[in-house]
Amino acid sequence: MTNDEARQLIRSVLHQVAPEADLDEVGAGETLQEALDLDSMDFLNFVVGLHEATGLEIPERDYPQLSTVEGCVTYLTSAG
Amino acid sequence: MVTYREAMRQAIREALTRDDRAFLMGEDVGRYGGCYAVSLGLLEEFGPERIRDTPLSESAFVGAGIGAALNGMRPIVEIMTVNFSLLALDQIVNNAATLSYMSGGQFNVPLVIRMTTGAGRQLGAQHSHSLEGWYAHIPGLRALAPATLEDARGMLWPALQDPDPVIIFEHGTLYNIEGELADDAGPVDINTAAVRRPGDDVTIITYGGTMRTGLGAAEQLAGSGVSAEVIDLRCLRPLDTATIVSSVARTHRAVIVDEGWRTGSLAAEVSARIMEEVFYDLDAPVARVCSAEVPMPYAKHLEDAAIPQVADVVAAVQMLGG
Amino acid sequence: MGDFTMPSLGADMEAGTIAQWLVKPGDEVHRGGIVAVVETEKSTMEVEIFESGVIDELLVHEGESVPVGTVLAHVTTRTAEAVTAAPPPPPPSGPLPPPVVSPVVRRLAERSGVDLAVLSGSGLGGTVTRADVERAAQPTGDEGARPEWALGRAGPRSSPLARRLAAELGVDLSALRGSGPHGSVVERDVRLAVEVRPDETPPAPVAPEDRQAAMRRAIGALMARSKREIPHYYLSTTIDLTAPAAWLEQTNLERPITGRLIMSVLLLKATALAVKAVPEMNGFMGGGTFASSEAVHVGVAVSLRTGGVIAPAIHNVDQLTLDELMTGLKDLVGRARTGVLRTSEMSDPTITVTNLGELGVETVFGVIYPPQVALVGFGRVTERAWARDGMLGVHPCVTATLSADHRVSDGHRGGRFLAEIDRLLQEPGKL
Amino acid sequence: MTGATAARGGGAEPAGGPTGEKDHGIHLLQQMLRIRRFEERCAELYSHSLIRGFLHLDIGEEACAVGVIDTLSPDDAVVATYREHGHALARGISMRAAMAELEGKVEGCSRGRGGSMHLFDAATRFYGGNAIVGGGLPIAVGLALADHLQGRRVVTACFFGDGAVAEGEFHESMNLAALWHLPVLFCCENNLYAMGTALDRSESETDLSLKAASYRVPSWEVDGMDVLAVEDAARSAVETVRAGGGPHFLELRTYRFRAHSMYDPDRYRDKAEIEQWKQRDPIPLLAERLTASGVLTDGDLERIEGEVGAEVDDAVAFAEAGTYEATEDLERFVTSEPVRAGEAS
Repeated sequence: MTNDEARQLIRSVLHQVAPEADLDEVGAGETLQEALDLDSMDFLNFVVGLHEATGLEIPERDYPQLSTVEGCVTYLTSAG
Repeated sequence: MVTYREAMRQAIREALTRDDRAFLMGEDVGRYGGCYAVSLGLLEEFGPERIRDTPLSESAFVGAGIGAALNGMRPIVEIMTVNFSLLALDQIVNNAATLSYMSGGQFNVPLVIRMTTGAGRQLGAQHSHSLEGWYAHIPGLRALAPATLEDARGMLWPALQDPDPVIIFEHGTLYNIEGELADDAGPVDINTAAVRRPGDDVTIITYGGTMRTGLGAAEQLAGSGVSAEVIDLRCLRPLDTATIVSSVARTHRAVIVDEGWRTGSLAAEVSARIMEEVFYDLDAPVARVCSAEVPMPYAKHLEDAAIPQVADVVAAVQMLGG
Repeated sequence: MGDFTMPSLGADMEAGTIAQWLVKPGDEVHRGGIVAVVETEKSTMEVEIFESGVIDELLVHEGESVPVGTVLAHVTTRTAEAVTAAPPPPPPSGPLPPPVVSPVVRRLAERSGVDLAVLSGSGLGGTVTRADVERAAQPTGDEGARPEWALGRAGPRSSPLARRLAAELGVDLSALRGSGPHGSVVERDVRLAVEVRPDETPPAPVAPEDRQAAMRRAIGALMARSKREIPHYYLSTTIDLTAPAAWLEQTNLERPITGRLIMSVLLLKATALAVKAVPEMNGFMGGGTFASSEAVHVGVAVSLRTGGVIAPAIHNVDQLTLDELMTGLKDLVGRARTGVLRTSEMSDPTITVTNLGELGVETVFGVIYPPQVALVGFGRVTERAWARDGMLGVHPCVTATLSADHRVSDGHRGGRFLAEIDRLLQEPGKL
Repeated sequence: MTGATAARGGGAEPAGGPTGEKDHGIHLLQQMLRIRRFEERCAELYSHSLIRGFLHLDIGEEACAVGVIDTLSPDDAVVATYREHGHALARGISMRAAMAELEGKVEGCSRGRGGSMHLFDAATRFYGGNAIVGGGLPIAVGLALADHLQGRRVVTACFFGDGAVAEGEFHESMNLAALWHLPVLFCCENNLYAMGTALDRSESETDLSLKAASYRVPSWEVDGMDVLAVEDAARSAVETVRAGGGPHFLELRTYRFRAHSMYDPDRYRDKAEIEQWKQRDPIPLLAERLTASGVLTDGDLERIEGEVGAEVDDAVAFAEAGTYEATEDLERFVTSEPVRAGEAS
């Protein structure tokens, strides 16, 4: 998966979880939870969305790696 | 098939057969067979001591009924119409209703008074009024309004068992209604109101002569998708408030159909109780369909206009829908 | 010695005037004899005496009016010996003696324009107190003195049921257009305001800004009512989440992503079970009395990204497994955010849990949703230095708060409730 | 002795049999004195506000109640009016129960629900205490109808005043009782005034016995101030009624010495008229007659006064020591209680 594909996937999953959220507003290094008002349920839904799109089993201990956009991109591209 | 009149006659026959203390008295109940032919044939069956023709002395023979009840008998006193009962009002209100209380519970008056009530037969202003509400106002009395064959057949016996005075109001238009009555039809409960037709959107509260009006309205309303519940009060005093308010709490709307005049009516009492008990469940003001505030006119079209009709009830329900 | 008093000749007679004395001192009188003529408002009556003896003294003059029971004459009965001195006459009914007032109170009265002579003192020995003067100084009849319910309140015409529902559901009636008789707001109008069904077009489409404004108004009205009517008290405790966090981690490890649980589920379940021990947290206040609820329907505060918060209920939380609860929560939050809620979810939570901590705060002091009587808040789960069994360690902790209605419970019971939540969380496997 | 009695209608002349036996004469005197002293005390208690409502005193008319009721048997029934203290006491209601009732106490014969105008007692078949003028007559007819239907040889004595004769219920009841031949003894205490309206100002025909006779009810005019005359007439009438002779009517000509009720200035009567009637006070009338015939001594009279005075004192003390019905029980007896001691019979 390329960086762009990863970014596109994140954007699309986030849109399902929080339609009002705008990925462009998230600054570099800012956590998704804080920037987009995601609670744990939203975050779980986000992880589920990534899983459904990629088939990746994302263990809980990896959640911290998904807290920023950059982290997500890295996680997705390196995983597959 | 039996008529309301025959059901009532069966009830009197049962009472006189089962209880030696019971007897019927009133104007023309014997040789004439009853003004409305309710007691036709009973004189021959039970003899003049137990089917007693009285002079036109409402006060005396109602009072005599009270005295006889005080002294071990179970009198059934018939008064031709509720209008004539006003000649006996002193005895009913000042004596029958008060003796138990005034005597500190030493005496009781197990008396049943039957009377015809209501309009619809072009009998004019002195034979057609619905004064049940007046009697329902009086502590110490029980007031019943049989609207069905079962109640005509079944209310008399428990009324006679009541240790205190009971008045049974028979609506004049009901005597000829006809229907099936089970062979084993017998005593019915005389404490509660009955749901005659279940429904969800509005409660139509009726009694006596207006019960069939309420059912007719419910039938029409069903055609336009409104599900109306019809309650028959049956017992006008004491009122079965629980049945009324539990229905209104569910339907959130109430229309009371009362052939009495609106001002100071039984309908007013029912309405007030609904406000008192389930105000916060009401989604619309309580509506009343009552008789026009006129002495009952003779001409058919005027009489029809004066008393609650199916169309009036339907219109009242539709008003509540907004 | 006997007294002849102004007789009561009927319940409606309060006073009588002696029109004429038919006897004079020294006259012999007999029981049943007529001794005076008394005039009342109704008539003039001859009155009899119930004593026999000699008239000693007439105490009331002809033409004088006195209340029933007043002694009119003394009678010396035949068996009586010496005439004893007549008792002193009753004090004349003139102006009352001046009230006892301290200088401080007198100044206060002058400043507030209160006439001390007309005050009756409530203090010791009839002393006029500061409170008496303040009470007298308080303007009567103006709106400030009237109870709130007696003040006219403008608003749309609405049925009693509509008003009750609106209050329960947090709907502002003034934002609604009535479809009932005479244009009144009726039940269906209120329900439509909170329930937007996806398969139904609402009768009057409302612009999003209007909806947001309406919701803000509704929340405002409900919360204002809550703060006005409910005497809140607040408690807070910190709960060590080591055990539930470890259990959650272990459990989720064995599960596919779609089957995983979140901490909120444990917190909700623990709260629902804790009310079994302290039932006065769960139920409704109505008509001045509290009715505790058998069922536990936990309202979950869900913040909407467009602004506002709603707290729909998950039903019978105490009876759901954690998985069922997770499914329910997921479903409910999703629907809350898209505006598709069932009316029952809106109308019948028996207690509410708010989880604001998810968004970063440590402690939540919530406002109770009327007619409920308690709200539990959970803050952010943070790692804190925590001493246990004499050992200091770093533990995940959460601050749990309780806002509760003082009309129903007090702090002691509230504390018990929070402790019960804590206890339940320490055994997550049993939740 | 009963020369003041005149018969009218179809009934037999009442027998003027001897009634002056020593004990019986004294018994009648004592009964009248009990009523007199009781009511004098009532007036006093009323002026002290211990008795309220309307208080109608029987003073002067005692011979009517005592003379008639003395001839009744325990199975017979009595229906009276709002001026019924005398009838209640003569019938056997205790002075204690009557006084307690007047003071509104639960120990009263109507549990404080009746008051002066509504004394009731099932044990002595005393059916009130009816305060609607004429209202008791139909009830008496009904009581008699029940006795007739059940084959009991029982008499119902119904008291009412001259005012009731103007009411429709008098005429309806007279007619019905005669029509059905019922065992009622109608006792009209004609004291000449319906409250403040003199008889000749309210009746076109002032001969009241004539009205009863017009319904074919045998009727007598009796001197209501002469207890022996009343008793003789009543005994004869009661015997005939009990034997199946149908209703009878006694017009007892009497006079009340006091006003209609306590708050009545008595403007409508001539003082001289009252004084004239007081000369015929039934109590001295009997006492003098008993003294003249050697039946009564001064010592006897003193003893009787003492006993009666003590009984009145005891009744007042009992009433004042009495208790009030709990207001929670306000609604008791509006209707019968589920478990009753038994039906009135």
